[in-house]
Amino acid sequence: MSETRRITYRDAIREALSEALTKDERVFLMGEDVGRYGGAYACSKGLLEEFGEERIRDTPLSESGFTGAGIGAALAGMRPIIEVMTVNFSLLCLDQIVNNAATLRHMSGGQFSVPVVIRMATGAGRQLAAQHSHSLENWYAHVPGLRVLAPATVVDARGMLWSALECPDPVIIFEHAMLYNEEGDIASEGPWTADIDHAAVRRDGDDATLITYGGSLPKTLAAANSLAEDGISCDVIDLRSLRPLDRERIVASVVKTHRAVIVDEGWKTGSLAGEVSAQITESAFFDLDAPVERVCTAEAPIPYAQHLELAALPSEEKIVAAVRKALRI
Amino acid sequence: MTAFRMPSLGADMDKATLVEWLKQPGEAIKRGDIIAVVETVKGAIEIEAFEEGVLDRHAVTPGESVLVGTTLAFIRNENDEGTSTKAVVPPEDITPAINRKPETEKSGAIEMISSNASRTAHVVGERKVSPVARKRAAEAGVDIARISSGEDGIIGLAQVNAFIETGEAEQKERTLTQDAPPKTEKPSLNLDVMRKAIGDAMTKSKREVPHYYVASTINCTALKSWLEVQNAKRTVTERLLYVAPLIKAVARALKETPNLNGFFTEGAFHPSTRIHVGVAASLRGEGLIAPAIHDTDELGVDDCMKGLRDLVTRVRTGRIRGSELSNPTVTISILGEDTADSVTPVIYPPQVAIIGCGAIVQRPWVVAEGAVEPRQVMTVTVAADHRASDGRTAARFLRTLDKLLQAPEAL
Amino acid sequence: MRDQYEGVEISAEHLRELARQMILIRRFEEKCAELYSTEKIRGFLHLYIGEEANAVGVMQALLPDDRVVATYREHGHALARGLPATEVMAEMYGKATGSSRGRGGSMHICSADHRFYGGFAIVGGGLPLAVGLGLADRMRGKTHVTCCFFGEGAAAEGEFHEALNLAALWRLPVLFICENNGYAMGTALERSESETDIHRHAESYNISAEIVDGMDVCAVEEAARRAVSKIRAGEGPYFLENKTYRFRAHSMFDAELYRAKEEVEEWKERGPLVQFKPCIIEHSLLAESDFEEIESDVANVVEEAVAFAEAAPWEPVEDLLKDVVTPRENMA
Amino acid sequence: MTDEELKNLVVKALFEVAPDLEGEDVDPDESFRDQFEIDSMDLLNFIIKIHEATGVDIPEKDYPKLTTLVGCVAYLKHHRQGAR
Repeated sequence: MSETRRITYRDAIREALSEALTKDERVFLMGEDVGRYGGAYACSKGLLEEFGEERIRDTPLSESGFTGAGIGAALAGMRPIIEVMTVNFSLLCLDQIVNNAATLRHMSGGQFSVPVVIRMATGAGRQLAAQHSHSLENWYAHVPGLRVLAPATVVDARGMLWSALECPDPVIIFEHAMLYNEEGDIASEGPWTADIDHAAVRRDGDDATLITYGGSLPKTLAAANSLAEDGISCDVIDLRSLRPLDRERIVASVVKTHRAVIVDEGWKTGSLAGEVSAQITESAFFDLDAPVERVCTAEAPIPYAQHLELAALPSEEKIVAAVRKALRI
Repeated sequence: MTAFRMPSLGADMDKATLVEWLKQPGEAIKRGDIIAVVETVKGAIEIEAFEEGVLDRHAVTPGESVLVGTTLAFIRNENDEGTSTKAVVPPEDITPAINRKPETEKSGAIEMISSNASRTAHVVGERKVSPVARKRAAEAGVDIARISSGEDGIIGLAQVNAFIETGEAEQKERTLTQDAPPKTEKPSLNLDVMRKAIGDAMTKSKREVPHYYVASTINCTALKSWLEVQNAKRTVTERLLYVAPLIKAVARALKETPNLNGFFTEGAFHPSTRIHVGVAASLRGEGLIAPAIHDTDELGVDDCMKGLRDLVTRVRTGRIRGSELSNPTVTISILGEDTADSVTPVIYPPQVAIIGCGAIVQRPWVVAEGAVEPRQVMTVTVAADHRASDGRTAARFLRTLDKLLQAPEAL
Repeated sequence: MRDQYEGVEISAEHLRELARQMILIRRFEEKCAELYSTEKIRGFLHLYIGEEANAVGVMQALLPDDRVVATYREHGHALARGLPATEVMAEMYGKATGSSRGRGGSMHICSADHRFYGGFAIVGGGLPLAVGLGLADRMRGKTHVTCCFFGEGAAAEGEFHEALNLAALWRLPVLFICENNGYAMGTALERSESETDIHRHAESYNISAEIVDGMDVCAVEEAARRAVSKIRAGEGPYFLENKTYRFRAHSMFDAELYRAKEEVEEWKERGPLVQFKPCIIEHSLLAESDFEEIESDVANVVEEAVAFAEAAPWEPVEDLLKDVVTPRENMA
Repeated sequence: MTDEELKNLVVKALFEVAPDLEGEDVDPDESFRDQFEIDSMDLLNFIIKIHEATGVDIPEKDYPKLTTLVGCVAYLKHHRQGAR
């Protein structure tokens, strides 16, 4: 990588969209307010002018309708990118995603494939209260037939979209709302594809393995930095793909460090953190030196008041405490 | 946050059953506060805290039998405040006890003892060992049972590695093989268990500690007269027994002969700068315990008396504190009136000396110019550990004691 | 039956084909009911008997490149679309040579070759998908029509309304066929819809709509041809409400407590074959012997389908996870 | 205070000092020391209890009179009257 430039996560998504629309005429973007408004999170700002109404398609507020339409269009050979404004609204199109997109390939005996990409914002942290703060990545990661991605860095945000579009199966991309303003360096010149099959090791360490994804990565790295000041070194694994999970990389790290702490903004019960923990127990039990720790969101709807919201969510302090507990110090 | 652990109250204590919590979560804890009552083979013992803080949560519930070193509770210290430990460490994550006793089971002495006895094996079997620690130990050919747990009662990788690295392995192995007494513990009465515990400790002492004995008969007439005069002046509650000035005198004499006061551990004698005289108290046919009067040498005779009375009262009611049992630096065994002329006691390891006092009896005594007169006398026998001292030390101690007892008013 | 049908070829050959398809569906499904009773077929089995004229009539208007989205009551649509009876029957059996390799069963008959996207078993779930198929064709400038079948029960689902709105808004080439058989499973139309004229929903979304006699195969074909030609001309979606009736229970395990036997008997008198056959014979287009021939041919086809299904292999269990997602190593 | 009441008082004091004896039959004529291995500290505590319960001041020289139940009752009866 010779030269780099600094952009935001939001710009990375926009660049990726623009690139995809330019490279492949089968690609189009469809969703609520993606056109004239420029996207609820401004990820598609300016694209309407560049690509026109047909390919930057504003939709009515009918999540099931336009998501199903995207699935249908993919079935017919297009490469639609569906933007569901947030994961909260995606519950209205669960039927289309779970009953149709995820099943068609297998249910048809391999005759059909659904190369649709569905992007949605996820997560809490902006005092949007209970109905706009869900982290339900685990619901989708539960479903065979889907691929679920969570870009946590600007580089991944820039690269994952194209990699997802190249995949012949339905791909759900979760963009944590708190990441859009994050800045990062990316290569000045492409190609900007990202590995969507493997977890990434964001930091190397020997004392404990921190496993996280998406919006919890910055908190987890901050915790690892603070622990490093006390001489505790942590592996930080960014899952990147929530389905399938990169069991191999998780296990390799735990075998090295003997302790695992999973940071997941979902509620603990039935969480992805629970799945990761189970995989560790299945594949690295005899290498564990402490019970697997989970730092998750408190089991309550996300409250509005800032102090309550912060108390509900994983934090650097909670992650540090969990690591210390796993290390028995 | 610190872990409050099941203390080791004696060389022969490996586990105990929690009887009752005297401090509840949220209560402030001062150094020396009694936190809980535990049932040992020697009866109920009050255990105390050695630090300041707030009791955060219990980790063991009454009825549970746990190994020495198991975390019983967590104490939140001042520097914990601010970090929201409560949110981070959910209460269900507390270290569970090794052995859970059905709640319906009463902790009556007989039931307690019999269930304890039958449980010993799996208490040991259920020690908490992390999977990787178990694997590492197996790879190194180390028996996990020989490894001490960490402060939280868990054997982790760190404990196994430390064990392997320090070569502690071989050492422990030797001790263990020598140590293993025939374990024929079977359900029985408290009495028998107590007797067995004493037996085990004394057998070990006799086998391992090279005892020597030195004795003197001391004229106690001055002591008795002084007491008589004192007590005549005092109200019933303030009266003294001769044991009080005697213990005080012993403590002062020990100050002159430090090689009789301390512990023989890890292959070396470690004299103690403080003097905690353990007073052997009989449990009316059920055995003997020797709780300490702390810093005996610094107490006045009246304080010694008060301490003694308090101690005996609590021995009778089964409320002895852990530290009182665990840290005497020397022991005194006083036979008392109408018993026997002398006693040759056995050292209670890791202490290095025990002082046996016979009854004060009237005997012919050679006074000045060779005349013989009746006098109140007492035979004092010192049993001491030859690894820490020799006969001359004990003889010097007895001479000093004699001198002190001739001037009881100065004690 | 009327005498004249605009755009429908009233030739002996064509009428014979319509008759053959309807009789095939009828006999095929009667055989399915029998095989279900002997446990050769399991799961849900929703029979189309009584509604044959709808699938057969509509399919006449479609070209091979057009697309079909159906419901869980789709054996008739599959057969009318030209899927081999052998593969459909093997799918009923759950065999590897079934149209969906045995993974779909009765409710999910699929064929990419026939652009038959399958039975969708969530009521209303197929409609948005059909909109998307239409959208793709529109965006690529194709003149294909996507034909979407559903029952009147779907009109109570949100997806029905979302799909009609989108199709109309974007003027998509989708033919919506509402097979109104009067019952959403066991709930009568009047008991589930505030607006019992389903086509009026379509009108409210500015979609051209008409009511069709779903028991008259030629009437259905006529309406479908009219609709398809408008759609191909770029006039946007079209909606047909076909009044029809199912003669058998909703699925095999159904006591039919919700409707009177007399009502069923009344509808049977208007059955698609009951009307069709005497009318054609009367007009001397086909003779009784033609129908005997058709019956005999169809019996052979059904027998062959059963034999094929019986003899077909099971998909190996090792392939259970095949085609859940595309294996990544296959990706360039 | 009747003899019976005094007897109960004495036994109660004894059991308070030595709770492990609670419920034992007390032989009225045999010394506590011989019956129950009461030592001098127990005896002292016992006398303090008697003193606290009755207000009777007991000089050390009288201790030997208080080593049996009968002795205690007689002593207290006499000295309580004297105290009035």
